[in-house]
Amino acid sequence: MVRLLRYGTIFGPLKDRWRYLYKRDLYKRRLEAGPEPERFRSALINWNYDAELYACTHRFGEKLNIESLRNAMTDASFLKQIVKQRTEAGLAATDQTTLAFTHNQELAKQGKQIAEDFLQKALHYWYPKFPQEGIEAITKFLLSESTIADISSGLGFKTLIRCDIPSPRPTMLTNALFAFIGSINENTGRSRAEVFVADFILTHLVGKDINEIWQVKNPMGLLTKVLEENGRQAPESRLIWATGVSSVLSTYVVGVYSNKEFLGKSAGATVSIAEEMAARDALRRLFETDEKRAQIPFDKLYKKGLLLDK
Amino acid sequence: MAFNKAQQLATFSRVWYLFDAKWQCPHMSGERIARILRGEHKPIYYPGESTGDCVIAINTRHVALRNDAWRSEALHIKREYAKTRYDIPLFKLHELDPTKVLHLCVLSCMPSDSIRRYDMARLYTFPDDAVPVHLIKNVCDQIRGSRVIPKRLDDLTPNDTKTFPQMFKWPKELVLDDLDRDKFVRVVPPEEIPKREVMLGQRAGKQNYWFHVPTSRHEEVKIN
Amino acid sequence: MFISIGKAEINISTTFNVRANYPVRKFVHDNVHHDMEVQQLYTKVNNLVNDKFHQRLFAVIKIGDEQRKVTTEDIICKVDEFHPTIGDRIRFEKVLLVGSSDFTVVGRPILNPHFVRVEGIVIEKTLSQTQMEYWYAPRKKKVGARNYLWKDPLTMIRITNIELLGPIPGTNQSSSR
Amino acid sequence: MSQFLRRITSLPIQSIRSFHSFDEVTPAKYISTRLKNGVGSRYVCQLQRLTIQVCKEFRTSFGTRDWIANDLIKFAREHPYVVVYVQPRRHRAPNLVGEYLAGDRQWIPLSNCDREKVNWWIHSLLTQKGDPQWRLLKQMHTDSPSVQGIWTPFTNKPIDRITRTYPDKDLTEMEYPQITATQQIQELFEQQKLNKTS
Repeated sequence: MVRLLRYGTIFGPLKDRWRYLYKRDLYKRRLEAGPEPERFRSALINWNYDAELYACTHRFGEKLNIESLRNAMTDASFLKQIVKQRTEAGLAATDQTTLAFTHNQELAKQGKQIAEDFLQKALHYWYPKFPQEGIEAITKFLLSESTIADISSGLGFKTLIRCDIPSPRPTMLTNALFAFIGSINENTGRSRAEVFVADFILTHLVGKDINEIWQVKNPMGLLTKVLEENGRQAPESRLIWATGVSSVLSTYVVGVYSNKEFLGKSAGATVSIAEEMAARDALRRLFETDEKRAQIPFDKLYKKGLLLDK
Repeated sequence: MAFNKAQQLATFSRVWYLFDAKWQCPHMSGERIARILRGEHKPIYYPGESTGDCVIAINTRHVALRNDAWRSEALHIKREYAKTRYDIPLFKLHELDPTKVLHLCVLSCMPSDSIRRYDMARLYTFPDDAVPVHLIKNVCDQIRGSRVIPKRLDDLTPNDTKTFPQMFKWPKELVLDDLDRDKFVRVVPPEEIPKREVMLGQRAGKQNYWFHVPTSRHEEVKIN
Repeated sequence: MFISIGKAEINISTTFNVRANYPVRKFVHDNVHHDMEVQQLYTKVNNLVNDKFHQRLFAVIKIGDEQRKVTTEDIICKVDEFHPTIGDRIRFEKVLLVGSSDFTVVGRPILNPHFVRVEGIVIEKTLSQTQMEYWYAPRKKKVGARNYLWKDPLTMIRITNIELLGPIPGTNQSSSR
Repeated sequence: MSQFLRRITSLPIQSIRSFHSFDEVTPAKYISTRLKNGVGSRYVCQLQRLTIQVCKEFRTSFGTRDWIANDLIKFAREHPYVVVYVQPRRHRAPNLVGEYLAGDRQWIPLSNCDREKVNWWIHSLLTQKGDPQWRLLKQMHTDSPSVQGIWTPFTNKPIDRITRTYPDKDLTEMEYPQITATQQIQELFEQQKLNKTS
């Protein structure tokens, strides 16, 4: 099979000169004009907001009525925009008719409160030995704006939220998700809302390590404090292994013991790093949050009936 | 530092071994050292990756070879140019460089691919116990020998020979060798010792000892 | 059956280690079933089994004649045809091995379904990348070379649950006797 | 609808030139899901919107027209979580655009596909995550790779190594020395003595 050698460009093999020049010109114009301005998804033809909301109610298996979902999805900036448009259109502020829908601030507050309580309860139930500051740090991380913004954009709220700019800002995304939780709470009840939080916010911890989310500044100090509370002696660190001490790839394995009982060990490039990591490992084993810990039973939290009574 | 980083450091750490080659067979210990240098003793071994460990071999001067391997085995260096074809017997090589014998054994046990050079660079051989301090500090484990260290005859105490059980009785009329050979020793005058004629050409590499060293075939070495 | 506790391995079916040409110390002497020490082992392992909260279990599963080591919350990919669609929950029958950080139970060849339950849910069914196979037959006039393109259907399954439903089979009878 | 085996796929624009056959160089990814899908108690279908552009007259969209006439209602009722838009475009080729929750879009031309194949493509969009056609670097994905602890060179080593000073005397012998001939003879001798005395 003889293949002709032809000139080629990113547009494919060069067949006609005029076509190549035409395409090159188009390409240059495009670069001058710059990227297309961002547009609202609702500006396109194939867009029907009611159908989208209807689908959204069915997507997560929550039975919501469309109106509450519409409220959850409208942002304060959207209302401001409407009022501004009306004043420009000459309507006085007084006789502007009240809108059928309201913005989602209150629902967001409700939702955030529900999520916070539930997360504290769930984490405290599954990691009883974990200190309170750690649980607060984890809930703060889970309810932080960036995490919640990722979650809500992953749930498809990016196009559903009604706001003044095409792509909603993280604050709008977080308000929308919390408002969604609030609307679930209104429609079907708190337990259903908590199951939603468990399924989408708590599962964010799946790939993450609890002990790294809660950054402990001085692990050895915390370890001594914890051991005193348990009535054990202060921790001592011993060198268990040292290979290649004078070489570049040096490895020290340091173990932490209290009264000759093993607490934890870890490796490090230098003795100080190894000791610090050993202290963290000891903390991890004391709080029982290391790898061999079972995973959080996201769907069985209620079946175990442990959260209801609290 | 994250837990998984500490775990990775521990898993891929380079362990330093010490090997006491006194009385050990270089071939058998060479296999073990080659395996450790390549890292095949680790479950995380992967041919592309260099997961090998470092080995410090000491006392290579006191390596033990089987039978008359010192005399009969030789290091064959074949080069295309003339006069560089050498057959150095191991005892001569040992005089030149006491660490070379073990080094060559490990080299032969390694598969001859491109990373062999780098794996061999992780082998440190020392003729005696004298090891630099910064190397002996790195050591964290020791490779065990591959053979039972025999007891030399002159180490035997008379008590051992007495307590050793008598297997059978010598017949009465047996005569042990009672010939006193020192009487028949004759000091060879220097002029009688055959001089080494300088031979060029094909024999040059082979003819450098006054006794015949059949490197290829196994023959009795005639020492006069 | 072979139960290994941490470092000490109890080889119930004692076999002489053929490979080692030196006398291997027997870990467990022959009439082992009713010995007191092994009873404690059985009870200890069964207690570990009941303690569901703190033990992350892992299992070795055979799916589409491939064996996979799975824990909960991890995703395995089955290559060829797989009937269940997205959202279907599956229970894996061929479980070869179950274990946690303290014990490992090895089935010969598979474990009793009443003892172990491994469940998963189908997350995604996609097509793999376009794979090409090049075929060349010399001295053929019409078609000497052929490119054969295809895409395999892939199924992603997330393991949702690994549970031990009862004490280890074979250990409770001997303790009750 | 179950996805039966489709090994030979006549991809609409599958020309050899566009196919990149060097395995190492093709773009590859690890397995991942959106938002830990499937971990909690529910599974969220990732397809949000489905737009079908069809021409009422042209022969190329005959399959698409059949599908819309016969299967569209059943499909919409079965999957209420997917919004389906049908766009009649005069004298244009039929297309299928799937928009996913995370914002990805997938475009599949349906020209000359019959009703069964259109149905197959729609269900392949339905069950996808949004970005197919990646080479998988690994066939599985785990967040907790090891439960019993990852091997380190120190796991199976006795702990007293750090206390020893090297070169160590008792570490030079063989671990399981074979019984030499002299030891066997001495053992036989002791046994003989024992038998004689007992």
